[in-house]
Amino acid sequence: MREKLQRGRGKEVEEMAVDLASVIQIWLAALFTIWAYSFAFRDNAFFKFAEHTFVGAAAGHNIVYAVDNVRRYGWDPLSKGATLYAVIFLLGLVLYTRYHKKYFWLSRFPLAIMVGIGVGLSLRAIVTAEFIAQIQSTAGMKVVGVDSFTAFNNLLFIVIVLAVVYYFVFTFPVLHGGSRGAISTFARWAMMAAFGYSFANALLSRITMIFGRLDYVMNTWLPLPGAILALPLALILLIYSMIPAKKRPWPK
Amino acid sequence: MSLFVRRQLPIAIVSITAILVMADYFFRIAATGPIVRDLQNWGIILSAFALGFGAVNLFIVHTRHISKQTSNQWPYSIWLLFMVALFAGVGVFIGPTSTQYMWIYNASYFALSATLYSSTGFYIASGCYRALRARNVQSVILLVVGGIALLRNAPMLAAGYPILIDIDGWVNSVPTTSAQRGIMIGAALGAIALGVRTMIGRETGFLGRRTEAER
Amino acid sequence: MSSLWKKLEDVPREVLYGLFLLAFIIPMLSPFGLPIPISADVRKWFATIDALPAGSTIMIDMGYSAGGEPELGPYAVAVTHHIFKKGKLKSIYMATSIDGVQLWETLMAEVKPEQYGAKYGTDYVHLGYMAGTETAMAKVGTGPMPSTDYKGNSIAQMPVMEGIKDATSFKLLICYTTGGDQSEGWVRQWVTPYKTPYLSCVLALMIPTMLPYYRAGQIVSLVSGATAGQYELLNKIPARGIKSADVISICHILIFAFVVLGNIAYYARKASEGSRKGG
Amino acid sequence: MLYAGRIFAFGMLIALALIMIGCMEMAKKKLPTFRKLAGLDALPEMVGRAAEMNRPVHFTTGLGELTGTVAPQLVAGLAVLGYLTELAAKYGVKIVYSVYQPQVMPIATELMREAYIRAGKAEAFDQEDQIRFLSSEQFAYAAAVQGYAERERPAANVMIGPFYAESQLFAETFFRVGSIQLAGTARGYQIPFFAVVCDYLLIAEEIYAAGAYLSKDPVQGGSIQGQDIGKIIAWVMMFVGVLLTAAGSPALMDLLKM
Repeated sequence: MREKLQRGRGKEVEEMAVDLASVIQIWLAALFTIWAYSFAFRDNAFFKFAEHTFVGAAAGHNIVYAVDNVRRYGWDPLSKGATLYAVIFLLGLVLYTRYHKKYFWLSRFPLAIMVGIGVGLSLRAIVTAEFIAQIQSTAGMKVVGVDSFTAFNNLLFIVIVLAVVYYFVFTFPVLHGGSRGAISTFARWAMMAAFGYSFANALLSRITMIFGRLDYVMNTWLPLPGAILALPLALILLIYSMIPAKKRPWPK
Repeated sequence: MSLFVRRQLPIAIVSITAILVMADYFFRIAATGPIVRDLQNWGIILSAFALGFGAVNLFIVHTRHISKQTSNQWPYSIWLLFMVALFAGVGVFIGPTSTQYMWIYNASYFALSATLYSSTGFYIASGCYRALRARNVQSVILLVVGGIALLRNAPMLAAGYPILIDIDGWVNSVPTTSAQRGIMIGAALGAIALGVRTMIGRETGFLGRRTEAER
Repeated sequence: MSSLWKKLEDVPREVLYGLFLLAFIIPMLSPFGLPIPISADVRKWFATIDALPAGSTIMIDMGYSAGGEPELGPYAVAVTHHIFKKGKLKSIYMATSIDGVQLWETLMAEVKPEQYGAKYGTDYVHLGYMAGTETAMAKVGTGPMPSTDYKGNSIAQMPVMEGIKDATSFKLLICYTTGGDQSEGWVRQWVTPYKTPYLSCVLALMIPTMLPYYRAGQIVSLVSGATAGQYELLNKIPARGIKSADVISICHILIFAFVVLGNIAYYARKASEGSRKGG
Repeated sequence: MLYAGRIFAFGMLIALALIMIGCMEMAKKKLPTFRKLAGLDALPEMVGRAAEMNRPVHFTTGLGELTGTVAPQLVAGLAVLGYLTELAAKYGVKIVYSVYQPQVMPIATELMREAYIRAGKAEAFDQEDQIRFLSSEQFAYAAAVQGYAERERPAANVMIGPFYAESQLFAETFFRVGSIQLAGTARGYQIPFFAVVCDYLLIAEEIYAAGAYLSKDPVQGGSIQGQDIGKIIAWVMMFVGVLLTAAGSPALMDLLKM
């Protein structure tokens, strides 16, 4: 299976290599990858260049979809005769008065609509999804009539939920006085277990991502002609650019 | 009068909009359905308009750098604005799924985005090694749970020692889920409070800067 | 002796990063083919799709950003293969992530739906990116559906859209995402009001925060993109996920070794400092 | 008229809203008393350590805007900044605030100046040097903060606010240069990084409590008390629910399903 995989990759590269545009694209993507990773070692000019490219591209990409969505959901109905959409178009443009020294308050009206929708959508659902449903699920756990291992787990689960909710009560100090402080300590320990678990998962996440990029560099870029020579050159330049400007001969 | 228009009215709009959206969900009223559907459409169009803010902010900041010729920055600023223009130009005029757009997207934005976010992995790895030390009870808990999850997340070890999967499953379904649920209930109340404060005009961050009259 | 421990306690990051990189590169150069166990959550996800009756329609949210593609992309590829391979299912894609259109093009180029006889407009369609995240979910939920696809073509005549009005027309909801707004938003905007069965694929680091929903039955199966290799095994279509498994194993073992080393060095230094003070 | 299955949710939402509004009104007359927050108690010790070592204290609030949904986190961070600055001024320690959002600059300047005045050291405050606007781009800001950490090796680092991916970079870098750290954020995905690497931690909602406690703002304080009552309601419902379930009664479950 694995061999087939490797061979498959090779063929892909061959096919791609025919097309010059693809070759340039791969070179660029690979160099940007290397420059972006250099940040983990030290800040440098190549990273700065890569970062500015990224920020600019992201903003440009947002503009593209601003136009796309305004066209599809605003302009199309308007041009088909839904005149009410003219109002919302106007409101959308008014959003940009926020940059005007004097009339910036006009942008509060469209923002108020956005905020209002956001608040309404969130309040109506949160109370069920994140409050009642969680209470319901906890309250419905069985501690009797199940095997002893399940009973223990469920009991521990319930105790931790109760302790953590208790921990987050801030304004009734009497709840945390004296020996009741032990409840908070226990809650903190339980949360630490959860955080330790999350932390390890974050590492898994990042490893998978780094693999994706390194796989691209090694199996898509390096097989291209010249890449194997360009790699050490790129690395040397990178290391050079990491030397503080004062200590290197050129450029200052 | 002006304070009413500039401050009270926007807050009133927030409350009315939010109440409409909620009423449509809780009550069986025929009248609110179409209004809320329209409102949602408006919300999408306004959100789309707001997508341009990032570019405007960048434009303001970086034209300033360029005109002041900020050292070690202004050439990057020119390049950044060029990238904005390039992406916007190709995407709007040729199309966001055109060959040309896909080319610049994959050559720069895609590669960079995926790399930049994954680069934090180096810091997490280093943090693991430096900070996961058994110094006190809390750090022992972090170390033990983190260590188990690290071992479980290596597929090879999990296959060789299936007990790791069982232990990890327990950590996942008992302490992690329950602690997260406690946090979630607290956070849900926080979100509800934020919504309530916004509706009654006690959370006015969205109003932005204050006008003369409000000061 | 204590100076050696001190050094081992604080290995320079350049060395650590270098070793970390090697842990990626060595298994990539010569794969070991280490085994991969399949988790219950992945099996459940697989079985959920397998159990869908013919003619069911699935809503699929391309909710991940380009930054998360290396983790979520392989999983999305594996699931897409499965959906098309099973056949007789209709997929309606939308994107709550602004990268969801470009990444979908990449996804389809990798899956090649035509090899399963699936046709755009008949078996699947992409409604495009919709701004507003939860507002967009709520809008599609209440209907009506947008009138055009991601390229701006009218979808009214497309067979795939036949009978699709609102959230109740869907038998299943799938979301691949890098953002909590999306993974949690679907619970709030679809699962809560419409009880749509929901499969959620998120970054591994997001799993713990999503667990309370899972345990409360609001999510049918919750997995991380890092489990792509397991899905590929179930599917019998090897791809990027399986390739990454060796690297994941070796990297984790290396980091674990460093954690152990750090702790030993920490205690050894303390002990040697303590004995010096004592003596 | 109400949809079946949403009746209880509606009632609960209205009840919670009324409790919160009531608490905010009451807080105008008398601020609620807060329990001790372990993280905040560590601040004097951290500043004291900086004074002993004769090194600065670093503070930052992460990303996010004052106009967005994470604004309350930023506000909480700024309240801590005010308190921390006063402490630093008293001990004669230099405190540096790294800023991501330019709109925060005037507010922070005002806050810090007032703190120096309260400590009776108005002349010691150097605005240009102590409030540094770095960049409004995530990684450029992160790079600048890391550069600062490596150069000046502050004795203590305090991070409260809405943090994103930079949390991992900061926590590791300041740990490596030997800073003692207090961190807090309500952004769930970032808490674990702070929990593992930092010495003191404010978990999620704790940062709002810290902010309200330090700023003595009745709206924030009252709001937190209202939420607390909500938590007590949740607590009692779960407790009673478990007992009822054990006794075989579906009463509470039926109520919740209404």
